[in-house]
Amino acid sequence: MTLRLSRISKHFGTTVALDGVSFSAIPGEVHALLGENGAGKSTLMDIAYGMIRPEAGMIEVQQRGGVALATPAFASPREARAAGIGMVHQHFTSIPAFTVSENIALTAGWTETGRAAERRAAHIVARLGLPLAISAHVESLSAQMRQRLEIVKALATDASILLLDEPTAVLAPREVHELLEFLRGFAAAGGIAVLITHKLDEVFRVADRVTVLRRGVVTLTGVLAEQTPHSLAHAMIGADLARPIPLKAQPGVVAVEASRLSLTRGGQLAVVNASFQVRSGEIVGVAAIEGNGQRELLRAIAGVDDVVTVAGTLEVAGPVAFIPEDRSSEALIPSFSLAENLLLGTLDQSSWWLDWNAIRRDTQALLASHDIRAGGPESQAATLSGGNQQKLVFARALARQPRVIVAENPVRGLDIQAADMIQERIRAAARNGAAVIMHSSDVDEVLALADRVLVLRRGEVQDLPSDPTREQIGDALLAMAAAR
Amino acid sequence: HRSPVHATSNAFKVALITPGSIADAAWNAGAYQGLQQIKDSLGAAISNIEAHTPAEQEEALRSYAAQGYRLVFGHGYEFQQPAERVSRDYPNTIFIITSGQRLSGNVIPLVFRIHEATYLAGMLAGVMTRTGKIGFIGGMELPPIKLGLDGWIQGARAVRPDVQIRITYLNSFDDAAAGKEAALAMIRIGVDQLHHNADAAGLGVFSAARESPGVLVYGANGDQKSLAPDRVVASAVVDLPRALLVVSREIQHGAFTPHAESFGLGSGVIRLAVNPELERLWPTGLAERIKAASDSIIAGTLKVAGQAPR
Amino acid sequence: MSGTALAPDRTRSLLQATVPLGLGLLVLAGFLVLAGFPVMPAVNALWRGAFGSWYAFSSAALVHATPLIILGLAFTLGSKAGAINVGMEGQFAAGAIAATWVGLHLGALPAMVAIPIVLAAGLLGGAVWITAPVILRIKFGITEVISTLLLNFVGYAAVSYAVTGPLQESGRTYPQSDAIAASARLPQLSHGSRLHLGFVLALVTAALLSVLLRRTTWGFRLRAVGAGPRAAALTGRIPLTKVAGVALLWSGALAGLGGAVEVSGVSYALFQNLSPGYGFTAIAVALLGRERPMLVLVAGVLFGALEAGAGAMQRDAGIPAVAVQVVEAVVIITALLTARRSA
Amino acid sequence: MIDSALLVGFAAASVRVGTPLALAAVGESIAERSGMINLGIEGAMLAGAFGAAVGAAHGGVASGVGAAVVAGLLVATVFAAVAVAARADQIISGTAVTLGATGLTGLLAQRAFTGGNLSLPILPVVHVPVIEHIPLVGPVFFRQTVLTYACYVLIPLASALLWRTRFGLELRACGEAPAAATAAGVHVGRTRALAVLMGGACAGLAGAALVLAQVGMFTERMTAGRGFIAIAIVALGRWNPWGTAAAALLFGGATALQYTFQAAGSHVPYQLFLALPYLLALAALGMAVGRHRGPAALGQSH
Ligand SMILES: Nc1ncnc2c1ncn2[C@@H]1O[C@H](COP(=O)(O)OP(=O)(O)OP(=O)(O)O)[C@@H](O)[C@H]1O
Ligand SMILES: Nc1ncnc2c1ncn2[C@@H]1O[C@H](COP(=O)(O)OP(=O)(O)OP(=O)(O)O)[C@@H](O)[C@H]1O
Ligand SMILES: [Mg+2]
Ligand SMILES: [Mg+2]
Repeated sequence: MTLRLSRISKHFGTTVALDGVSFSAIPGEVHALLGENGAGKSTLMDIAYGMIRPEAGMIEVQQRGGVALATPAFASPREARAAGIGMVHQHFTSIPAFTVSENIALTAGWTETGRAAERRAAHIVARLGLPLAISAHVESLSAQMRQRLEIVKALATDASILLLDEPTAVLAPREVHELLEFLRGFAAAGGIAVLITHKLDEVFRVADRVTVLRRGVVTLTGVLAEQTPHSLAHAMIGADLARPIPLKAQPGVVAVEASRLSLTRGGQLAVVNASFQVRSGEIVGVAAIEGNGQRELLRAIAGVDDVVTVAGTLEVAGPVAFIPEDRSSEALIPSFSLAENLLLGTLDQSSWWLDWNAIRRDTQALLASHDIRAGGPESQAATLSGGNQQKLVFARALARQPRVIVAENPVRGLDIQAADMIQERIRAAARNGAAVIMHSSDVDEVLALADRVLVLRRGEVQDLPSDPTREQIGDALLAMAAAR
Repeated sequence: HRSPVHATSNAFKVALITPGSIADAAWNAGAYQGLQQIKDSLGAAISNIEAHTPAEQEEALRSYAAQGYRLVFGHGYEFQQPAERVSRDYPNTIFIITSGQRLSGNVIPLVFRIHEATYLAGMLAGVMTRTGKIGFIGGMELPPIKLGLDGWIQGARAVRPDVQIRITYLNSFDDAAAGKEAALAMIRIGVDQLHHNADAAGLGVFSAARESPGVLVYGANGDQKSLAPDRVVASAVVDLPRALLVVSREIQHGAFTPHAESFGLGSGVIRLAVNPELERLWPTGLAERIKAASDSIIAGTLKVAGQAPR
Repeated sequence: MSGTALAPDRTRSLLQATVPLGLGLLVLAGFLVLAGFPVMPAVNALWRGAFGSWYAFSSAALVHATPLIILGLAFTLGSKAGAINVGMEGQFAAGAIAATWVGLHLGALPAMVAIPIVLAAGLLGGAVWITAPVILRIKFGITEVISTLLLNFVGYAAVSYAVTGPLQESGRTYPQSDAIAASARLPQLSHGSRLHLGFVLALVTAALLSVLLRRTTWGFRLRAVGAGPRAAALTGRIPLTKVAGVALLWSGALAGLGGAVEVSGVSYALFQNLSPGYGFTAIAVALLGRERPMLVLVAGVLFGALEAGAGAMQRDAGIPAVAVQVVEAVVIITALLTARRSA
Repeated sequence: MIDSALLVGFAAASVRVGTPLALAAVGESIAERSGMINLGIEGAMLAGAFGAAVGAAHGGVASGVGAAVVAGLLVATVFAAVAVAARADQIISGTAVTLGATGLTGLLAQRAFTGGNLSLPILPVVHVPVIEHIPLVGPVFFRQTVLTYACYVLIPLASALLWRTRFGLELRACGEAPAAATAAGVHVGRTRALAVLMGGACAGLAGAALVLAQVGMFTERMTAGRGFIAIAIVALGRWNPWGTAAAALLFGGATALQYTFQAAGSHVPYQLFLALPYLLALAALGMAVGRHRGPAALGQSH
């Protein structure tokens, strides 16, 4: 049994997501699929799973018995499942109001419901060795349990081909370890596992073969043993990146001070007893695995969203600029014009009567000074590319001359050039005296930017000494993991 | 904008404005029938319109007057005030307000003394009731409806002073299901004689009676015995077509001097339509008592009190 | 640059307004043919009833349009902030009751004082009527779609109670109130026409709302909450429930104003069936006007003309009045579909 | 003795009045579980009533019921085409559909039923052998028309459909998270359209209950807002058929109560009784729904 995708092409609007990509995986292997953000990894797997219909190419699945299935596209995930494919999506696809067994039944296409479904689900969970509370509602599960459910769902149909799109992003090291072990066992039993991840160490721990995508084309495919981290990075990025040597600013006065701070959100404790400072001129990176309290901490500092301080104190100098994670729903209003979106970020400074001419002039100036490619102040935010949207968000935030900048995943989804530009802007802001606290789910991104790193785990903060090396952070994370 | 009357031919033009649908099988349908007869018998050019709100009602009155209609019926008390406002500008048009409130220049009220007929129906109910409880179901608490109710109560009390009267308003002339449930609710507490005045919604009352042995019904406005031949004792009839025809004829012949047109038992427009099938249930002597009461009312010796429109 | 971008946009708006209307009329013609009515006289009557003369246009079309415009603006105001007010019938009734009550007690005051008081009473009545849905939405997260809808029926009962109880005319016979004080009535704009000051008020309200939404921070915050609630809260730091609640309150108040204008401009007294369903038709008006106040104004006039024309159609060609409801339904649905297409 | 008879009578009336509401609300609860809030069921119900009248006039009660279902389905099809297929705003589509159905039934009724009130055959009350003699329950629930019994069948059926079948699971998934449902291979549009059609068929039946089980004739606008009430009832019943049926019974009880109060000669203005069911529903919404939320994607187009 093999999975073979041949000469697959797909574009979204003007973006070419996949350009004649061929990919194949054979029984018994864990196949790592690598690439930068936007390289097309998810799109390729979504095509294999019948979520997206490609414009060209062929999908072939060779069954164990020798029966071959070849189709230009699966009409729906149902067909893909029937062909023995299961998928763990990059985003959660479970329904919070449903129970675990209902979610499994839905994805697996069972006709049983209620008790019968619970029995069957319990059986599967036991067989896979991935324990889950079968009759619990998903909304009551932790992020880790939800991720486990995603895997159980994918395997519930006895899939022999398992596609996993960044399943480790939200997992703690021990759970990552368990998952990788599971994948090894799955492959050893004759299955195919395709694993998408951004973490090279995981790749070297688990994969047999590797394929690298870059801007919608395959740049490398082969046996992992022949590769080095350097060769993989080269294939992903295209060249050894000459990153500018960051100019460091001198830390100044304390702009953010937390002492014995505990935060809750929706009644759940998110941050416990945290004490730290951020000074003007420095960039503090928060390293954390998703769901460990970093979101609540940053939003508490920014003073947005329903985060409640239950103990301790938090002092933040104003004005604060906040760069939320999801720019299209949290930072911008896509149906509004650029001028209106600029106003949205500066409402507290505007008088009751709006001078649109002035706002438009300011917008125009901002577009020019930050090299934002857009039709003009009157064009809709929705028409901007992702990179330009993010540049606008930053330009708007910096225009307020903030004393504190809080940023979540500031370069997610950006290409290398745009990402570099944003990072340089952040450094420049720090040099000009802003205190910056930022989080990225990618530790390397944190490293690239931060002067100092806070590690957040289960709501507990560990403050690393300033100017940490990669090894120091790694040690800190490992030490914390080992301490458990 | 006031189109000159002489511009049209000197055909007799009659318009009817109803406050509801002419398919209601009741108040509005009766008037519409009258309009048809005016066309057939008098050769008039006719037109009709539904006008539900005060805004539409005034607009309709004005439009017809402006188009040179000689006679405009506003079918309901609610047309009185707008008609008075409009009439000042159109002295050549006669506005007739059914159930109207007062005579005012060329605005003529058409008064139906329905309580004279419901008085007789009430007498019948007072005699026929075994439980001593009689019920009335009204669409809305409107003057013509309360007037009929007044007559019904007086008639019943005249023959049985201790009779108990139950009253329910539906606040709807359309919701027949509500009419039926209201009737059944009365029947449950022992009411065995039911009168209604709720147009289409009142039809539910007949449906309720058909299912309830021993319950008798008294129809309103039209002769409604066909709705429940073995339950309907009598109906208090307002012969709307005839009333409309009578006034129209007077006006067409130019014999009309403005005065309030009032129809009672003597006119034949208001009458009690008895269901002959059920006359066998009448105790001996009842027919004579009814006849006597009717004669006294016509003669003016028996006065049925009621909030008759001024 | 923006000038060239605006022109095709405006043409498109116009197209989006005319296509549904055209289609609605086409469907009407289809029905008439099927039902065996003469089409040309009907269409002719429709036109004459709506636009045939200044009298028809001002006294029928514009008088009809006035409450539709005010209620269309009321819906727009809520909808801009993401709150759907389907209870405008109830608020209209409440506004009418309040205006009547006040209007009956203002005999001594000059019109300059009396009229503003009557209109303010309408605003207040509508706002009071929508208070419960606002609280239910804020405190319990209960959608205003259901709560405002339920209160329509309570509103109908309240008018019925008012005209048979506390506000009944002094003769205590008819289910209507006495006429309100002459000084509390909206003056007519020209002699012989029924067009009253309420239409001017509708114009002013539309212009005011347009300016408020476009030119003030208040309006901008309101629009932001409707267009992008997450971004409004996180980036604009706008309190969502409060802004949406206030918008809903004003939406109710405006619908109440509609009731007050109908009483003081047209009926001069409270009656049971003051509204033939303005509260629902106005949703279509708002939609057809693409929720832009000045376009809502135009859509309101078009619907007013349609209803005036429907009257003439019945009068002069014998077409049942309900036919126009079918036309309106077709207009709304086509408008929905064309709006979708262009989005 | 008299008191218990009164009680039975009142309770039976609650069931009778509640029947069309329950029929419409059970159907609407299916639609809402799939994420579709359909204000057009007022129109579907009215169309059902009209269909029932026309069908019964020409072919007896059975064809009346059949025609009612077809009419309800037709109206729901329009709503599904606009709100599901074209993804237009559900509230506005529903309003438009009701407006259109009101106009159309009025128009057709003036053609079909002018010239006298046409009295239709109506559904007889069927006494269910044996159980009708159970004290209280028997005479209240088992001396009704077949449409009430249909309701007894539909409630568990709908409940089973939603919670015991694959289709129900998919349907609820569409109402909770259409994107996740898509990822699981569910055809969201098709599922929602089917749910809306089921709601339409039930609303048609509700119309038939009004005409054939209660009144025996069609009048314009005779549904008098019952479809809108059904939508409130669905929320009251927390979007499940049993709860919905209970809420319908409660509302039926409140309505029956107001007739009983009026008939008993209370001095309270009758308008208060008229408003009572709606005020009760509003209060119950505030208390009962509280934090219980409906389907997460209710009203969102996909
Ligand atoms: N539904 C869509 N509409 C428009 N563009 C899309 C869509 N899905 C993906 N894209 C674009 O296609 C390209 C490939 O996206 P894809 O999600 O496959 O990237 P990826 O390699 O999975 O990235 P990441 O590591 O961030 O998940 C990107 O430029 C993305 O913006
Ligand atoms: N909906 C739209 N309407 C009009 N123009 C659009 C729309 N979406 C994208 N564009 C334009 O198409 C071009 C390509 O957009 P796209 O999102 O693919 O950019 P990109 O290459 O991903 O850039 P970036 O690296 O900044 O994300 C941009 O100039 C953008 O302004
Ligand atoms: Mg991806
Ligand atoms: Mg991009």
